[in-house]
Amino acid sequence: MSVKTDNASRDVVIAVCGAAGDGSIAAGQILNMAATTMGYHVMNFDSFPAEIRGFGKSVAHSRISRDKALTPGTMVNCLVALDDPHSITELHSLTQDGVVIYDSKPADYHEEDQAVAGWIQPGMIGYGAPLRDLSAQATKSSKSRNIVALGVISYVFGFEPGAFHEAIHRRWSGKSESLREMNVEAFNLGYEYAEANIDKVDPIDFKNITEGHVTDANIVSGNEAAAKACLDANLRLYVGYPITPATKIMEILAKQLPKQGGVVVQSEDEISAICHVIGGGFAGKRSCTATSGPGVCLMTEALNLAVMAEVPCVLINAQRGGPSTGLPTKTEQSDLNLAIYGASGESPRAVLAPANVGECYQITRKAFEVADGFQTPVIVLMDFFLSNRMEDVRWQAEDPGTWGTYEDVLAEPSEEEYKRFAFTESGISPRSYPGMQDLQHPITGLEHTEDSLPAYSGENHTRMMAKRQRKLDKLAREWPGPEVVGPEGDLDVGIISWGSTVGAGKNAIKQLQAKTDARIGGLFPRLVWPLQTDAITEFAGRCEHLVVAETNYTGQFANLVQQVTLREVTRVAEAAARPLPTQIIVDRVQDLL
Amino acid sequence: MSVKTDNASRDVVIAVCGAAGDGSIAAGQILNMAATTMGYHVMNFDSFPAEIRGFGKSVAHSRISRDKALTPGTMVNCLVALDDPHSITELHSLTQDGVVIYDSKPADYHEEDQAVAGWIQPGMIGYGAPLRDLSAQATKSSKSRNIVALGVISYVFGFEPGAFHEAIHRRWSGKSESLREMNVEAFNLGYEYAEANIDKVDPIDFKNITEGHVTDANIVSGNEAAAKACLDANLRLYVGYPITPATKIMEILAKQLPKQGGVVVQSEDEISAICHVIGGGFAGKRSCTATSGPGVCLMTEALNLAVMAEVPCVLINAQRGGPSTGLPTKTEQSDLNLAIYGASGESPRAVLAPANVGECYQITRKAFEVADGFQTPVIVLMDFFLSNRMEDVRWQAEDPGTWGTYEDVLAEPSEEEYKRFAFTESGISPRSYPGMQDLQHPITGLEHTEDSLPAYSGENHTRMMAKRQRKLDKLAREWPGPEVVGPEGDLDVGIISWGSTVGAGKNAIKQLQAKTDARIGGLFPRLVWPLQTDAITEFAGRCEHLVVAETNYTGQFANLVQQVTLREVTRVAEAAARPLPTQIIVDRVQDLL
Amino acid sequence: MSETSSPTNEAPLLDTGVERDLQNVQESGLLDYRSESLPTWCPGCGYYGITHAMTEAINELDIEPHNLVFVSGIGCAGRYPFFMNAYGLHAIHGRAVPMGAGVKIANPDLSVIVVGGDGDGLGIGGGHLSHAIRRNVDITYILFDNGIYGLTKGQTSPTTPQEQITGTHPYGNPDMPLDAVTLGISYRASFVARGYAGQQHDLTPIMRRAFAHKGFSFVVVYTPCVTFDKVNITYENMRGNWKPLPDDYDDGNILEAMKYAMDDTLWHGVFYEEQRPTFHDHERETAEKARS
Amino acid sequence: MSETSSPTNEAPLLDTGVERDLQNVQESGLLDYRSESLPTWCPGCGYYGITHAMTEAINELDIEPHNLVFVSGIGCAGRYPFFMNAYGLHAIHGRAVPMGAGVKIANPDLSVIVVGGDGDGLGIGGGHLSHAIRRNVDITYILFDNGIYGLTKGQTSPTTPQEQITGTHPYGNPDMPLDAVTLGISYRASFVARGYAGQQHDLTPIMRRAFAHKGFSFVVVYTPCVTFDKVNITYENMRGNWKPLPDDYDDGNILEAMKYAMDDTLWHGVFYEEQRPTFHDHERETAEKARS
Ligand SMILES: Cc1ncc(C[n+]2csc(CCOP(=O)(O)OP(=O)(O)O)c2C)c(N)n1
Ligand SMILES: Cc1ncc(C[n+]2csc(CCOP(=O)(O)OP(=O)(O)O)c2C)c(N)n1
Ligand code: SF4
Ligand code: SF4
Ligand SMILES: [Mg+2]
Ligand SMILES: [Mg+2]
Repeated sequence: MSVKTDNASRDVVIAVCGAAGDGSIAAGQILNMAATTMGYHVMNFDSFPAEIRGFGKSVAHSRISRDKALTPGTMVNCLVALDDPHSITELHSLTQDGVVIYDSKPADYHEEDQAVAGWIQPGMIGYGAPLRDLSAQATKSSKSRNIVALGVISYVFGFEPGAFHEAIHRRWSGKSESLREMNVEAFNLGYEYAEANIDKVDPIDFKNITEGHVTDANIVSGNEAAAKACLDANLRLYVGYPITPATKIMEILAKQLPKQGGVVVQSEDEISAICHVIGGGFAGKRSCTATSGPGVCLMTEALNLAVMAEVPCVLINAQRGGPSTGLPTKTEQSDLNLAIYGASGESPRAVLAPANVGECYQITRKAFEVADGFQTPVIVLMDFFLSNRMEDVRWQAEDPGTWGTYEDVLAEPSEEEYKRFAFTESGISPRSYPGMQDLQHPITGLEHTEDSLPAYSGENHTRMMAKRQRKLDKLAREWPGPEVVGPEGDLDVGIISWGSTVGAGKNAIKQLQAKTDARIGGLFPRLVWPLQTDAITEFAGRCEHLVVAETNYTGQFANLVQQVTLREVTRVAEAAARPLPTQIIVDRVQDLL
Repeated sequence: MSVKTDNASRDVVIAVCGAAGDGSIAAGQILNMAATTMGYHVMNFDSFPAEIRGFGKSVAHSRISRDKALTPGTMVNCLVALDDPHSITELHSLTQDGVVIYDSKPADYHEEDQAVAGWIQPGMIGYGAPLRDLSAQATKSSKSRNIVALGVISYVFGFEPGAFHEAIHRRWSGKSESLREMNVEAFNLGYEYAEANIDKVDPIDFKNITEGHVTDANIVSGNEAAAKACLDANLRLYVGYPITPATKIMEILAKQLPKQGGVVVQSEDEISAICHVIGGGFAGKRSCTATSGPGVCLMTEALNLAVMAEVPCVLINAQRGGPSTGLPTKTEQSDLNLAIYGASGESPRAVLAPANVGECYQITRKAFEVADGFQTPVIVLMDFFLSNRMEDVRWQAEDPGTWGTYEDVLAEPSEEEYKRFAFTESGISPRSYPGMQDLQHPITGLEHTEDSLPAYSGENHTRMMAKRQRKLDKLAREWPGPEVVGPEGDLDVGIISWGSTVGAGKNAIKQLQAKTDARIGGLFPRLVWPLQTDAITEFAGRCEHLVVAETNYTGQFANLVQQVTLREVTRVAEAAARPLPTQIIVDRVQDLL
Repeated sequence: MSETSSPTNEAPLLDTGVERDLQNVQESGLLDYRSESLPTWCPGCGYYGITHAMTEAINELDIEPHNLVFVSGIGCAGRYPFFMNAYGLHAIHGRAVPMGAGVKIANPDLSVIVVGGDGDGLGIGGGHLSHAIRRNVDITYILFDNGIYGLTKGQTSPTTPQEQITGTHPYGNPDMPLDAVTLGISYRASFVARGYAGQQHDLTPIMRRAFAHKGFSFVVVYTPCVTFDKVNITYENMRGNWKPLPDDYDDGNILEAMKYAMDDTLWHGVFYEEQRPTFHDHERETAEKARS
Repeated sequence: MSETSSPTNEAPLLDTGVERDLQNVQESGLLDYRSESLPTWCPGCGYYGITHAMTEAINELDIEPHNLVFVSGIGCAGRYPFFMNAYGLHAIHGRAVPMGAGVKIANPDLSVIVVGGDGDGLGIGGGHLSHAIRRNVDITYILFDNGIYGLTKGQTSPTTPQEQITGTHPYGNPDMPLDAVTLGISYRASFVARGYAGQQHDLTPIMRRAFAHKGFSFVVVYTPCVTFDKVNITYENMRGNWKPLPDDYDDGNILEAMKYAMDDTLWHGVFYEEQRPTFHDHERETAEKARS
């Protein structure tokens, strides 16, 4: 049963499509769990309607692969149709010889041309099963036809049924035993029907690829990973205000943080949230908030105080489509400018951008260290795509040590006059906070002297500006250089991308390397501010063409690259309410070659 | 008395220095008025202590010139010492052969080495007069010694006493006749003393340079000019919250706007202010607010709504030193990034920067037209230096037509379906507002369709982003190109500056042209966003070296120039709590030559 | 209606009745103030009831749609302007009141009705209310109080009772709730009322008085969020603790108003009404002084 | 003390007495809580009196300077932390209360005193007060109510009386003022008091009780701004209309509290005190539930 097998499928995308309420998301979750148990990696990005009440389309989209996938993929190898009309509109994304699993006895109310079976064309493979009937047989309702469909999948694609049984039990672990059993029954009926009736003609074949069940994998979203990072970083104070797509982070922490002595406060607005967090940071406790664009706007004034008064704190921005209220349920990487420049006056802060779910954990954890070590606010730029997509994450492998280590410089109680903002070479002055004896001082958003009294002289201001900047320069030096991939030496094309688009950037390189002889490489920073200028310039120097790919309209990172490299860059920037498809990068690079 | 005379002084800086309460500012005001009456231009920038109670130094600093001055100047031709210890610290700014007017019988409590007379060295010219005594003689108090000093000045520099008498009456027009008379008497005593006792050896000589008194000049600050622009633009609604250095604009409008039917509201905070203003703009009425950096931070979220929902409105940002509460009474041009990029998502808006007090009027007036014409928020970037410096302005010459004219595109009541956000070539869709019949529609900060319903499709989002951007592209095309000065053809050095630093930039060109054979030119935009890229690139193409001068730490405009020209620029950027001195630019350019 | 959906939050597939609803409205001749857009609220949501009552009350006024402006915040309640045939400003979260005040002050000829949720109005927007009230800007503000954050899927709001379990308070809400009516009175609003979405025959007349009032009128409407609140403002619970103000109640006595507002019983009706100069009246005076 | 100065606003050259003041403090042995920085307030400013009363009251508590945190907003009042020997957070305008709450929640062992002006606390910061109060975070908030914006040189504040002429209302303030005590009660603060800077023998004991109170204690102190208010809260005017709450006053009756707060007479003393679980108490409960 648990033999490592070499001819198992390497990379398959299965989409479960239904109307809201059809259970496509739940089916996807169970599928993901089962696949992980068998040793596969999964990456999952669902799309669902924006309205609660919505009759909209819900699609669970799981990529199941032997090597960790870089993107959820845009093409689908197998479409499971729980709702026929909606599924018809998904057929266009089927690969050549893609499989459609459909209800061979759909509900009577379907018009003739609304049955997906009628739309299956040459180049597609259709497997029908009476999903509704079997569901009714198992649970007396049509509601479990999603689980029946999983049974069909399990048989046809060679998934181990035991892994599904387990997953069904896990998925409804909070519910009654009889509910779980009924669902197992629905699954089995699907499996058995398929075994008896379906002639397999597709090549998809899953086999256990590890010995024994995998138990160290968790399928988590970026939001869940970030929340866990907060927990593991020993967060003391989380204060937040609900906003899509960041709310989940708060909801998880509300459950978990009190268990380890931390506190979660729901504040009256984002201004109050960041102010509480700054209060907590000043008090010497790790403090954090998470929000999205509109909330960040409201936080800019207070964040500026944290820069000026050198208070450590962490702000997670789960970006969404903008401007203004924008597209709350769509992904976009358009708050980079705001993160860097959203301040009156000049206000150096650190901006980190994780590239996948695992890094949502690693980088968020690291953010707390950077905040402490450099006495500065740190912004973590996630986005809807990262917040909500799910990946299998093996925590023990997620070593945040990868991103350097940073020292928290505290003052020693001393007889001498303590200067909270003493000028130092690194720009970092030993910090003290309430509770530390004999080191009392005020902090302020006014420009101030070394011993933190308001001061308006040009000379002092210039020195303090330089001091604050030096801290960030140090971070740029100490943070590991940006990830660079591809051959050494000269490159025909260099691809730069950041945050949630790193996956597409790397994917494009892979595909291009497979397709062409061209020398293609890439540079992928996680520290997006301050810029690691030397590394970027050096890389640019090796490239004939420089491509910057990101999910926004104006090419915000491209602008920065252009500014420091003094080179025209090719922008692959779109704000099209979706993750940037690899293909768009590939096409653009091929135009350049 | 009013003969036009050709050998009168061309350009003289007079500084009146005292402790707070010594009346140096009042003396400066009277001096300015008198000089204007005689036909001169004045530019005045006072420095005074930051604390009300302050014992600090107050310096009135007046540049009096035949041609309009570009900067207040950093060197002083004549220092009037109302307080000896403070004045000693000002002597360093005296020009060669500069004049010091001092109290020949200073208060007894002065230590020997605290008398300014003791510090007058070769290369300085000292004129003493018993200011205190004469003051006591005229007004029974030492308080009018500032006016006595003006009498001395008047005689020594050949100012027409009548112009001073008039100015004294104007200055205290609200006070009693006897107070005015006592001051005239103080003035006369000073004049007569000087006539009888002082041997003039300096070359400064003022004569009337126009026939008859000048009556069309007003000596106004940038704040006053901006407020007048609002009045002349027929502002309907001003909503503001006090903040240095913008408060004055509100205080003036509170007095004047109700006279012409407009309304001023003091809101509870800046968020409320901008929201009222957006409400007013949506209602089809000209609406405006003014604030400074911290207030702008608070306005970013709502401003973003105005961009998304295409609501006209005007925001004046009187910048001050930052970040955070920063240096409230010091000048800095450090909110450019915030003005352009201070938004979640991508949020094209117009940013205008006047270069002098006259332009605070012209550009602010124009801002309302641009807001209406492009259905967008417009930010006017002033700063402490512009807000508080005073210049003589002749309103009839201040024709805002210089900056183009823009059409307000309104919808016609019609039977057809009205689409508020119809896609058009220019990006501008005919607007309607409450009160216009049959054109009802909702507006929203959500991404929306042409007929303003929420929409989250990538295609619609992309088209709307493009539409909003097109409006700004059109503005960049239609706004007059940036001012370009200097010889045609290739240049050794091109100097770019913006806002309140334009004066220093132009001044540097003048001085360099006088000093060297090098070909020096300059480019001075007033529209700082969107960038007029073609003009900048064209200019850069002519320059061997490109220098960007501005009053901030990181070189914010320099970054933009570098980004679009792909050229290394030389930054002359300082955040030193003062206007950028011309000399710093000149020195830097000379290094390059 | 939801700003987001998470995989674990699946909505039931139910008949919402909105089409029927719109048809009823059309037949009733109230369409002047209802746009062709169908409300996207959950079936059973109290907001349908409020919409009915408001439409009825507006219909009796003599306002042309182009002189009527609805201004809203963000939240399920915030969608209101899309469903009405009038000018509409769907603003940002918490700022409906100052935006609406701006509309009215800029053009006093318009009728301005502001709507928004409890989170919008008392949470993020809570700082604006007292000030619009003390300026007595002549607008009507209808607070849709469902004791929950609806659009973001069920977090604690400033009016959620203590101990209630929500998304952000899985162990129970520790914070004492605010009562909007008490606040309205302590800010000295010139008109303060409380109504209930489930009781239209009471709500419509309250709306009517609110619209007619010169000055800031503040109407707090209790309304069930059937999707995210199963324990507090449910149709069921509201049957018990909900009483009209006594017949001899004096709505001109502010201390009386405060007493009833703070009472454990949920009284409804008009708590307080007072005629005092509006912002616009003051403005006229200021203009006169300025001109003389 | 001023954020700006304009050429037309010249300050008189007066003896401010601060050096003497600091000397007195030093001699009195109160220096533990006074830093070496001299206050920069105008001579005669009520803030000196408040500082005395607070220093006296703090001295009686057994708090070490390094466990004491002053948090302030922006305004003349906001400078307070610079003059004290303790940790200090001179925050941004209007945000002292949430910053102070953050300090306390993060480290409940600290004693946190928040100070700020009327503009800071009821204008720009007005949205935070009700929420800190309903969470009953165990901090003391001293509102320096001078009825004016001092630092920005004399504009209308939310407590400026109607008709008063100020920089932003040259024809008289049209807006009805707020009363901070009424707000504190309507938000149900567990401790609400009103004191006067000119009357230290009353103020010190109020401060003492406020500091001792477990939960959010809210103290509103009337204080003359001698530079920008010549007509309202002047030492002169305060002599008349200022009365201690009656001897038989019951500070546990919230409706009574409201009545006295809303009265035309300016009553002073502790209006309301109630012992109820603090935020921290709730937090402990939450943690227990979470762990079990
Ligand atoms: C600045 C900002 N913060 C947060 C949000 C997310 N958000 C949208 S609606 C809402 C709360 C809705 O609750 P309520 O105001 O009670 O309205 P309801 O949905 O219950 O009608 C929140 C937190 C936002 N849109 N903008
Ligand atoms: C966001 C922001 N807006 C405005 C200001 C300017 N400002 C500083 S203090 C102040 C008001 C001060 O009044 P108050 O709070 O009553 O304190 P007081 O000076 O009277 O003690 C204002 C408007 C600021 N610093 N920040
Ligand atoms: S308030 Fe509740 S019931 Fe009403 S639409 Fe929103 S989520 Fe649905
Ligand atoms: S509150 Fe008034 S009196 Fe006190 S320091 Fe400020 S301006 Fe001076
Ligand atoms: Mg609600
Ligand atoms: Mg005040």
